[in-house]
Parts: sequence; structure tokens; C-alpha cells
Amino acid sequence: MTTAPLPHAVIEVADVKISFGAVKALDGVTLRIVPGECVGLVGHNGAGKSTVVNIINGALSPQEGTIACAGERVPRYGIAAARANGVRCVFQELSLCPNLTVIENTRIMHGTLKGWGWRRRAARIIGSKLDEIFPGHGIDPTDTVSDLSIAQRQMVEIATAFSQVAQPVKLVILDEPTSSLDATLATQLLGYVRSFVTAGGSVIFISHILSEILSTSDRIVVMKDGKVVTERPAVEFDEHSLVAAMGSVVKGHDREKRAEGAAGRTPLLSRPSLHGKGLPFEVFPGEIVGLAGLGGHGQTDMLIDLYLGHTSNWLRRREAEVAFVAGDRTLNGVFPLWNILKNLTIADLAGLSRKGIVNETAEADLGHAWKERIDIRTQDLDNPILSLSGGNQQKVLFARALATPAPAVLMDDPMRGVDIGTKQEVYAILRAEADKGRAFVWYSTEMDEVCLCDRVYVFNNGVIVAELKGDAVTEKNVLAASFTGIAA
Amino acid sequence: MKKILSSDTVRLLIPALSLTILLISVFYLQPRAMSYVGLNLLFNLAVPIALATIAQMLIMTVNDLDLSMGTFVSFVACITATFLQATPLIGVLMLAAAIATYAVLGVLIHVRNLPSIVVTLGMSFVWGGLAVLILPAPGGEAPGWVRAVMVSRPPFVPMAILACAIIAVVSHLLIMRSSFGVILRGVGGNARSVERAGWSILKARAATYALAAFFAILSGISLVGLTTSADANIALRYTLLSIAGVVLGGGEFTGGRVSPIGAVIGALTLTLAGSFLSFLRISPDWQIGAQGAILIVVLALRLLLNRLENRGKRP
Amino acid sequence: DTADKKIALSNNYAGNSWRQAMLTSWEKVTGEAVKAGIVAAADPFTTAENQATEQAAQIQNMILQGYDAIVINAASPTALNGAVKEACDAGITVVSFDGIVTEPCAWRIAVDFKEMGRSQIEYLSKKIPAGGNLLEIRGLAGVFVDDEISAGIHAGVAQFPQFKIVGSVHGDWAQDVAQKAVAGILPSLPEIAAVVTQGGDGYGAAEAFAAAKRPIPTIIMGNRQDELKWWKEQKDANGYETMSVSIAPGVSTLAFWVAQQILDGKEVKKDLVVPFLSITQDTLEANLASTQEGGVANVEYSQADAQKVIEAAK
Amino acid sequence: MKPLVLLSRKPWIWSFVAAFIVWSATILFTGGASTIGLSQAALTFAAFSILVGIGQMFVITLGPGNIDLCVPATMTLAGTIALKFMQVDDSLILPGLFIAIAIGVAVGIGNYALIRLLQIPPIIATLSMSFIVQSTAIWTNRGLRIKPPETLASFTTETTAGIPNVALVALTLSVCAFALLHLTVYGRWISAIGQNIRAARMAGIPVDGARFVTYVLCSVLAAICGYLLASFSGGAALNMGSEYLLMSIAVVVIGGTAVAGGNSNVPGIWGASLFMFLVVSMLNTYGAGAGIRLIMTGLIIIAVIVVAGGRNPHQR
Ligand SMILES: Nc1ncnc2c1ncn2[C@@H]1O[C@H](COP(=O)(O)OP(=O)(O)OP(=O)(O)O)[C@@H](O)[C@H]1O
Ligand SMILES: Nc1ncnc2c1ncn2[C@@H]1O[C@H](COP(=O)(O)OP(=O)(O)OP(=O)(O)O)[C@@H](O)[C@H]1O
Ligand SMILES: [Mg+2]
Ligand SMILES: [Mg+2]
Repeated sequence: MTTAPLPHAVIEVADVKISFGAVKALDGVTLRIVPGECVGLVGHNGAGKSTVVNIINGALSPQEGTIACAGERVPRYGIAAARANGVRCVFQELSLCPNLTVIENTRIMHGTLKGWGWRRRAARIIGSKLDEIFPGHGIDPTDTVSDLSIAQRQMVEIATAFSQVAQPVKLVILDEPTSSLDATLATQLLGYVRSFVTAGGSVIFISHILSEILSTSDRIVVMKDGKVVTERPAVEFDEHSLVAAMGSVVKGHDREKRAEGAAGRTPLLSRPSLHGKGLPFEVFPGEIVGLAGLGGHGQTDMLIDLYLGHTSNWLRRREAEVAFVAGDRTLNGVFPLWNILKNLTIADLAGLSRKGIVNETAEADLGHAWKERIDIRTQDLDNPILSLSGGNQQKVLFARALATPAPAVLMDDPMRGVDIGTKQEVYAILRAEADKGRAFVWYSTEMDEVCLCDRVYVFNNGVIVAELKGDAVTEKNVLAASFTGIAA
Repeated sequence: MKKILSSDTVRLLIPALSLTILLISVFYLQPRAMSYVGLNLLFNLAVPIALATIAQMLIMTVNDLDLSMGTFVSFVACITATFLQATPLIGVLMLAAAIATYAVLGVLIHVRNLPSIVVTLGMSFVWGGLAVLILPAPGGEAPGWVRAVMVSRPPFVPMAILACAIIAVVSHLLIMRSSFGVILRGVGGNARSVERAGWSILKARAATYALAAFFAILSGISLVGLTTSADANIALRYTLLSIAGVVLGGGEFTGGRVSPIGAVIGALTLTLAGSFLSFLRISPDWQIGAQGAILIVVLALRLLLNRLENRGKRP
Repeated sequence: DTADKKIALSNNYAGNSWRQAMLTSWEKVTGEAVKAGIVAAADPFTTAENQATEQAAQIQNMILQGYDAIVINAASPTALNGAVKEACDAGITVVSFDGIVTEPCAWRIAVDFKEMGRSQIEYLSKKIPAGGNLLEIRGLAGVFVDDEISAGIHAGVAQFPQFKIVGSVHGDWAQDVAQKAVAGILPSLPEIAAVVTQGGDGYGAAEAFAAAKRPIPTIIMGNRQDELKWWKEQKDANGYETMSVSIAPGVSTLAFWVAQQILDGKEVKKDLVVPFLSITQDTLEANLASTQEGGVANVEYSQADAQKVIEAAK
Repeated sequence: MKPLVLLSRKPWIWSFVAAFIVWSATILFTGGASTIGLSQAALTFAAFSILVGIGQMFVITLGPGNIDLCVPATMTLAGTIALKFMQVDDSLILPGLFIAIAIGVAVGIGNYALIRLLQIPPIIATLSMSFIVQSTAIWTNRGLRIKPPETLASFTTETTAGIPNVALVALTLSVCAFALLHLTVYGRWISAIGQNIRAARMAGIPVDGARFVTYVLCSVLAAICGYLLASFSGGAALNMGSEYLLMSIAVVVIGGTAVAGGNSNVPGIWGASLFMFLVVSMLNTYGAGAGIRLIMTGLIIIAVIVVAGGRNPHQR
């Protein structure tokens, strides 16, 4: 795009306030985005980032405050006005229609794509944009979305937002776009964002991965409890000062890695190598085992297989052997009609009940203990689970699994959308639990997290291609192993 | 790992195969059915069922369910055999009003966030009552043109087969190929993101309901064309039949996953299953039970084919 | 000679005792006829659901199966006309009974349902000359028989204006539905002199009156064994008087013989009438004794009976 | 918050309001003379809808597509076989009840076996099953009506302290169902399954076990209802359950249970069952013909749901 820089901000929200019941989600936020800049938006879970996004996107109307586009105040700002002004959005939760093909989803996202031959045009537009952002993506536009992996869906969503049909794309909002992407794809995306910005577009970039924010943004806005607390050029921040601005502290990695030999011990969980290919999998008490490799190469499948294999579909054993932390919240995690408390305790009802009757006092106590321990940001555990921000929902799922007495916990990229402060706390909890003898199997798309593990299995094409132990668990080794083929 | 068949094709292939198997067994039991007249006799009552199934499928596309389909078709049949025959203008106006009512129902369900099952359950009483008012006793007469269309004998292909093919193609184009269909299915798949993309879910729902009413009206009219007259209870079983047809055809209750061609095939399968049974000559005590059994067998077949298909897909 | 002819029974409903008795009679009589070599086959078919559309499909299948005659108890007098016409066009003899069809090419063995309704009021006018309030229990709304009997009852009330229908409910010919409907309206009704019914619902009405602790009026019965038995108990206890009227399920066998006669080349008028079966205070015991426990009072027909009926109609 | 406001938030309150209005309108017609009679009749007949409604509610809680269409056939089969077994003998009343329950269990197992083995939507599975069960009922006694044992017949038709015995049975079972739903682990499980079946599985809930128990429970309640109804109306009839197909669904949804699953509601079933009986009585009392009666019933159902629905955005 070669549009000359506009004299005005692409969009400007001034002193916006919105509250949901007693929760002040936004408490006077002012934000100005000019053409050709990438604004990084950071803050703890529930700080109000997604709410700002929804305001700019037109899905929510602020209770107070104004919104202006290209310097002119728009009194009745809504979804249509936002789109007309070139605002596009990639939401935190996946928002494609899973039953439609990629082409049809493009049609839905672009109302102007009509008339004869729209399928062909849509295929061309989305195909070329995917090629442009994610070379070698392997997505056929005629594929049905439900047949795609989560990462591929995220890629489609990003490409749809950036593709231009009739109206020019001026501002793209990316709400945690890299949470389901592995490092390679994330790098491709960030590269594209820079070129888009250089060409005069604007981007609002939300992420909990501070290195991404620091490397990609021109300006960083830090939010806390519904307010903007700091706003400075990105170059003035480093990781520490950014964390400090958000009100958290980064702790050092203080745990000694376990690298005991397997000899003579019985594994808690194990799986033989698949079809005789690759390495077998096993995990011992007290270990944190990481699953690494490029996204969608069989890590989630193995976790689900392990889980389904160790739980019964017909009877509930009193002592659960394994617990599971879902990464795909809406699909595998949340019970949307329930309040937070019930969502938290569902996996541990065996421990909270006698003769099948749930002890509600014990349940409430357990809930409060975990609310404190993992800092779930809500006034009342009686609130509906969907009133929580994405990251806080994820914390509830975490608490759900950790509250059970299960000796092994399977985690399917569980830190998606969890803010850095909480992550640190969760890491500490994991370590403490592991020291008490619990085992964790942890699939993560975050290299930092993989490097926290005692032992790492690297996946490629559905099989385990490498096992790294102790000090061998480094970013370089994991990356190198990810690209090795199956050892014959 | 490149897929050979898309999931849509598979969704279609399975019902088509079960229909074929059933058809072969019917031909085996009753070779007389293998003729122009025979095929027409086997399938002509499937035409209204196919239309009702498409109507139900439309409603299911947006994750709703219409429990009033049977009474509505009966109601339309009553209008067709009376007003549409005697005073066509009034008849057409009444049918238009029925379509408008359906659209209003769609709006009501959306705006008040009501469960469609309850609203249509209520409506089933309303349509039933109206039908009884229009035709307190069975009777009426099919309009001449309707009768003429339904008993016409096109060359080579019997009317029943031709009509089903047309229904399948038209609804496929409408729902699977057109932009309108994409929005409809999108609403079923993820209403929230369709809304965030700037579409009006309200309008989409209203349009779906109106279109469903349109197909249901065609169903009622074609039914009267076959039976020559109507009564207030004539099509009550279409409610369950239409749901069963959609499911047999690979449609699902939620998520906007439907297949119009599959639905038509499902309707044909259900009709054929009934004939298959009468050709088997079962003791009267168990004739009803055998209908259940055949439904189970057809569904088991679906499962089996599904399994084979999946096995083929895995490396 | 009809030894190589095949006859089919198309039945739309099997869910009550009347229909079950009808099917039993059919099987008994036709079974003997087949054994005796009078016809080659007489197969009964029942649809899974009581729907005209399903029965139309059934008839179409019978055409394909090559039956020579189809005997129908129709779900609707008109909605099967399309299928019946196709059968006639294929050279098949169609005989309808009980639930008759209006298609001119078919034969009809009809019961005068109007008269059945009217006769109830006539009986009441003799029993209660002073008249009084009536409660009417109807059948299933929108069905031909319901409309006919009800029309007869209303005609009777016009003829004997000392009677007044003060309440009308639909009992769907099912005893529990009738009981429920009567129980719901009863508290708001004045004193009831008699209950006029369509058959199968008299016992339910009696139960509802008893439950409401109201005096039991004269309830017209419908030939079910439980009704007759209840009547007998009341009669023995307090001289209770009423009448019972319904169509005999064995009429299916008459239809069978008529079809056989037509196939045999006999000239038969298109419209035949059979009398309904009524039971009076005097014939109660005899009928009760001959009725199976839990069944319906019945008359089965022989070939000779059928010939008599055909002759009488000429 | 004021208690009235709180009450109006309860999804079940509206069915009671509707029932009360209809009840009053009927009573008004006779100037109050019919109060006791009408109330007793309403409680009696509502009791049967409540029994099947509770079973259906458990099934509907399991989520979209879960409806048991086999309820009427189960009622018929349980009623016919139990009465046939008891042979008008008072000493066989309890064994007869056990037989009815056993039939319920058997049908429930059959239903779930079909759902699980064929992996078909429950609506279709139970529909197929209902044909088979209905055939079995026809086959066992060919529509003959056998009378219930004397004691059982009088138990079902009589009242205790002015309240019909069947209503007391329904009350007892409702309380049990309420406790099961709200206090037990099983109640949590089925609600979770109804909201998100995959999440339920991944939270360690034995999904198949819980669904299996639910279908058996529904069939057992239908069987008990069939046993009582057959005894109440003086014999089982082959068509005695047919009315309860739509009825069992209607009372559940009018009573405020979420059709999308996961949220159920026992008190509402009472309100809705009373309402469904009273509305027909009212229209009969006012002398409405069949057509008008049906239309009014439908419109009133829609009116109730329009008033009740949409109050609470989280309740769908
Ligand atoms: N629909 C709603 N109802 C009630 N409260 C809500 C609703 N949506 C958001 N909130 C509240 O508003 C606050 C801000 O939420 P928001 O989703 O904007 O957080 P966020 O910064 O995006 O967090 P995360 O990093 O976890 O995604 C949170 O406290 C959340 O609980
Ligand atoms: N929650 C889930 N998330 C992702 N994939 C899943 C999930 N549940 C199941 N799957 C996938 O679907 C497959 C089938 O799962 P399902 O639960 O139907 O197994 P099943 O045949 O019922 O097992 P069993 O009866 O032995 O317990 C699993 O092997 C898994 O790959
Ligand atoms: Mg967020
Ligand atoms: Mg990530």
C-alpha cells in the first residue's frame, strides 16, 4: 500500500468508560493510533485489552467517551462504521465458522465480496495473502476450517484480516495472534506486521510475550485495571522495565533440573513408540516433561490419547490418575452456563463429596483457596465463567486440574493468554508440586516454557524424534531436533 | 497427507450408498418395482417429504429445530385443498401470511433469545387448530394444476425422481453455493463472528425461517397433489420424518453442518425403507417394530460406511 | 373361482382394542379361507403411524406386489383417493370399510355413523323423557368419523330439544384421554343427565364421575368388554340402565368376503351398509359372555352372510 | 434485592403464574364452585405429566439432540405387562411394580445401546426403539384391557388429606429428582455434559456412564408412570402413552429448563404440568371448539415463553 500518510489519527478513542455490572472494565482509556505505527498493548489478564479492542471494532459501545476516525468524531460508532473506516480485527478466541471452507469464511468476513465468481476471487485473495504472510502454509482455500489445525485456523484468520477487498485496510487489531502459533510462524507474522506498518498501515498488537511486543511495536501502551498506566516508545523499554510497568516482577529460574536416569523406576504414564517409529514416551513421578516441536505435530493428540487411556468413559474411579489442562478453552475446557466456582471444582468432585453428595462448604473453601493462590481476578466466584477475561478463564482451568489429587497432570499449551505475572506464579506452583512428587506433561508453543522442563520430547509428523534431558534442554537443541526427520 | 475426498463429499457419499443398497434389496424382493411406473409408485410420496426435509434442514442450519413442521404442512394442505382451489387469490394471500408468520417467529426467537423448540411446539398447536378450523372434516379438492403436475409423466424419468432431483439441485445451489447460503451456515457455525463481521443475524434468521416456510408450503401443495384432498392431521408425522431425513442425510443438530442433497436422499431412504418392509411380509404384530429395526439397520449401515471411510483416510 | 387371487388388508392403526379385534377376526376368517383354498393369500398390513400419507404409500406398495384386491380401513375418506385411483387403474379391486374412501372406483361398506349418533339421543329420549343436560365426548378432531357421529348427535338434539349439550370434550377415542378431559371440565358443569360418546371412552367417563364424587349419569357405552362389565356390575348393584353401540370389528371379514365375491365376478353395488352393533339392557349378559376379557363385542361374517348383504343391497 | 424481584428472575416462576391465571379464569366461570374439584383433578393429571417430564428433563439436560421419544411406548409396555402379570391379584402389586421398573431399565439400556453403538443422535435412536417397544406391547397382549388389582386401583384414584395420592407420589419423586440434580455429583456431571461434552470428558467425567444412567432413569420414570396411569384408568391401553410424547417435552421446556442443555429445573415442571392440564380445562369450560382450543393453547404457550424467556441472558 502506498497511501500517503494521513494528517489525522486512524482512530482515536478518548476517555472511554465501560463497566459490566460492578466490574469497571475500562475506566477512562484514551488511545490514539496514527498511520504507519504498530502499537503494542500489554497488561495483566483482565486489564481491559480485549475490551478496548471490542470498542474499536464497534462490537461494544462505550458508556462514556468518544470515538473519532480520521479526525472526525463518529457519533454512532458500530461494527459497520468500524469496517467502513478500514478497521479489521483478529480476536483472542478463534472466530471462524468451523463448518465453512476457508473461501466461505473469507466471504463472511468481507461483505463486499459479492457477485458472480466470488468463490474464485475469494480463493485468489485469501490464497495470495496466506502465501504472502506465511509462505509454505499448506492450506488449501477449499478446505473446511474444522479440518485445519488450530495454528492453521489462526493463520487463516490473520490472512483474512489483512486481505483487502473493496475498502482499504487501515488498522488491524491483533489480539494475542501468536498464542497458537509456533516460533517459526510467529516470526513470519511479526515480519509481515513490520512490512505492513512500513507501508503505512497501522496495527494494534496485543500479546503476553514481551519479546514480541518489544521487537515489533513502535510504541507500547501498558494497561492496568482498566486504565492506561504508561505509554512510551518501544525503544525506551526493556523486558524488565516493561514488566515493572505492568506491576509484576520477573523471577529467575531457580530450579535445578532433574536428570536422574530412568533405570529401575516405574513410569507413571508411558506409551510405546507409534507404529514402531520414533521413540517411546514415559514420565516418572516428580518430573516436568515437555513436549516440543512445531505446532500440530501430534503433541495434543498424544496428550488426549494418554488422558482418554487413563480415564474411563463409564465409571469414575475415586482417585483420578491424570488431570488435564485444556489449551482450547471453548472446545475442551469451559462450561459456559456455570459460575466460576463450579467450573473450578468439577474435576475434583470425588474429593469434595461423600456418598455422592457434594459438600458445598468444602467446595467453596477449595474455590477460595485457589482464587487466592492463582489470583483469579473476580469479585465473586459466583460470577459466570464467561465474565472472566480469557487469561483468567485459563487460570480457572489450571486450578481445576491442580486441585485434583491426580499424580500426573497433562497440559495442552496451558499458558495461552496468561499474563507474565501469573505465568511466573504458575511456574512456581508447578515446581512446588513437582517437588512433592507430581508429574507434569507439558506441551507448549513457547520456547521459554519448554526450557523450564526437566526432560523434553520433540515431535515431528506425529512421532517423537528426539529426547533431550537436563542441561541439553536448550532453545537451540529443541529447534534443531524439530526439523530432524524420523530416525529410521 | 492429502485428502482425496472432502468432508462434504463424504457426508453425501454415505447416505447415497445406503440408499443404493436399500434400492437393490427392494428390486430383489420385488422386481416389478424396476420400471417407470414402479419407481414412480415407490417414490412419489417422497416428494413432499423431501421438501419438508429441506425446510427442516434450513431451520437446523441455524441451530434451531422446528417441531411444528408436520402440523404446518397439514395446515398448508388444508389451505391448498380449499382456498387455493376455490379462490386462488385468497389462498395465495393466506400462504404469504404463513411465510410472514414464520419470518416473525424467526425474529421473535432471535430477539427474545427463545428456544426454538418451545416456540415451534406452541406453533404446532396453532397450525393444528387453524387446520381444524379450515377443514373440520377431511375433504377439499386439489387444484387442477397441482394434480396435473404431480401425476404428469415426463419422458424417461418418472415425475417423482425428476422432482427429487430438482429439489436437491435447487436447494444445493441455494444453501451450499450461494452467498446467502454461506451466511446461513455461518450463523449456524459461529453466529458471533458472523455478527462481528457486520451481518445482521436477525435478518438471516428471519430469511431462513421464511425460506423454510416456503419449502414447507411446497411440501403441503405437492402432498395434496398426490392425495387429491386434505385433512387436518394429514402430515403430522412429517415433523419426525423430516428430522430423521436430515440426520440420515448427514446433517447435524448444531454447528450448521447440513447437506441438502443428503437430506433429499435421506427422505428417499425413509420412504423406501417403508416399502422394503411391506415387501418382506412380517407378522402384523411386528410390522411397527420392523420399521424401527429398519431405521436402525440403515443407521448402522451409515456407521459402517463411515468407519470404512475413516479407515481409508488414516495412513 | 378365486383360488389364485391374492387379497391384502391395508390397516392404518393397531393401537386400540377395537383394531386388535378387527385384525384378529381378519386373521381367523381369512386363515380358514386360505386353508380351504378359496383365495391364495390374505395378508394384513398395518402402518407404523396412523397417517394417510403412510397408508397411501402402503397401498402403492400393494399395487407393486400384485394383489388382486385391497381391503382398506382408511385413515382418511379422501386423502387416499390418489392412491386408490392408481390401484383401480392397475385393475385392482378396492373395498373400503369402517374408514371408507370416497373415490368412486372403490366399494364402500359403510356404517351409518350419523345414525349411530342420533340413535343415542333417541334412546335417551325414551329413557329420560324429561330431558336434561348432556356431556358429549368426541373423538379425534379433524377425523371423519368424529365429525359424522357428532353431527348425528347434534341432529338428535335438534330432534329432541329437551336435551341440551352443556359440555363437549375431545377424548381421542382413548380412555385415559377421555378421563382426563372429563375430569377437567366436570367441576364446572351443572348436573349431567347423560353422557353421549363415540365408543371406547365410556368407562373413562364413569371413572371421572366417580373420582369427582358426582352421581353417575346415563353413559352410552361403546361395546368394550370393560364397559360392559362395569355396566353389568352397576346393573346388578342398582339397576343401572343404558345402551351400548359401536361398529363390530368383525366387519373386516365382511369386507374380505365382499372383495372375494367381486373377484369371483359377482355384481356388487358400490355402496353397502352394515348395521352397527348395539347392546341393550336385555342383551347385555349374552354379549358380555361372548366377549373376550379386555376385548370388544364382536360379530364375524361368513361367505353366506356376505352374499346376503350383497343381495339385500340390490 | 426485593424478594419479588428475585422471584421474577427464577425461570420456573412463569409457568406457575400462567397456571394460576388459567386456574382462576376457570374457577371464575363457575363462581368459585369448582375450586376443590378442579384443583384435585389438576393435581391428579398433572402428576402423570410430572413423572414423565422429570425423566425427559434429565435427558434434555444432556444437551442438544437429547430427547427420549420412547417415553410413550415405554409407558404402554410397562402398563400392559405389569397389569397382565398382576392378574387383578392384590398380593402381586409390588412385584408388578418391580416388573414395570425392570421394563424401564431394559428399555433404557436398549436406548443407550443404540445411541452408543450406532453413534446416532438420541432423537432418532429412541424413535427407532419406540417402534420396537410398541410392537412388543402389541405382541404381548394384543390390546386386551386387563383391570388393575383393586387396592392399587383405589390407591391411585383416592386422595390423602385432600391431595390425590398420585400427586404425592409425584411430589416424592420430584424431591428426589431435585436433590439428585442439585446436591449430587451425578447432577453436576449431567449438567456439565449438557454444556460441553468434550470438556466434560476432559474433566474426568465418565460421560458414557452418566448418559447411560440418565437414559435408564428416564425410561424407569416413564415405566412407573405407565404403571400408575394404567392402574388409575382401569387398565392399560395400547395408545395410552401417545399423549405424553409432546407433553413430556412441553412441560420441561415451558418449565424453564434450557433446551440447549446443562440447566434444568424441577419446580417448573410442576407449574407447566398444572398449566397444560388447566389450559385445556379452561378452554373446554368456556366451550371453545377443538380448533380454537388448539390455537389458544399454542398462543398461551408462546406467550408464557416470551414473558419468561429473555429475562436472563445467560439462560437460554
Ligand atoms: N461480558 C462481560 N461481562 C462481565 N464482565 C466482563 C465481560 N467482558 C469482560 N469483562 C470483564 O472486564 C475486564 C476486562 O476484560 P478483558 O477481556 O478486556 O481483559 P484482557 O485485558 O483482554 O485480559 P486477557 O489478557 O486475559 O485476555 C475483566 O475483569 C473481565 O472480567
Ligand atoms: N476432547 C477432545 N479433544 C480433542 N480430540 C478429542 C477429544 N475427545 C476425543 N478426541 C479424539 O477423538 C477420538 C475418539 O474419542 P472418543 O471419546 O469418541 O473415543 P471412544 O471411542 O468413545 O473411546 P472409549 O469408548 O474407548 O472411551 C480420540 O481418539 C481423540 O483423538
Ligand atoms: Mg483478552
Ligand atoms: Mg504461543
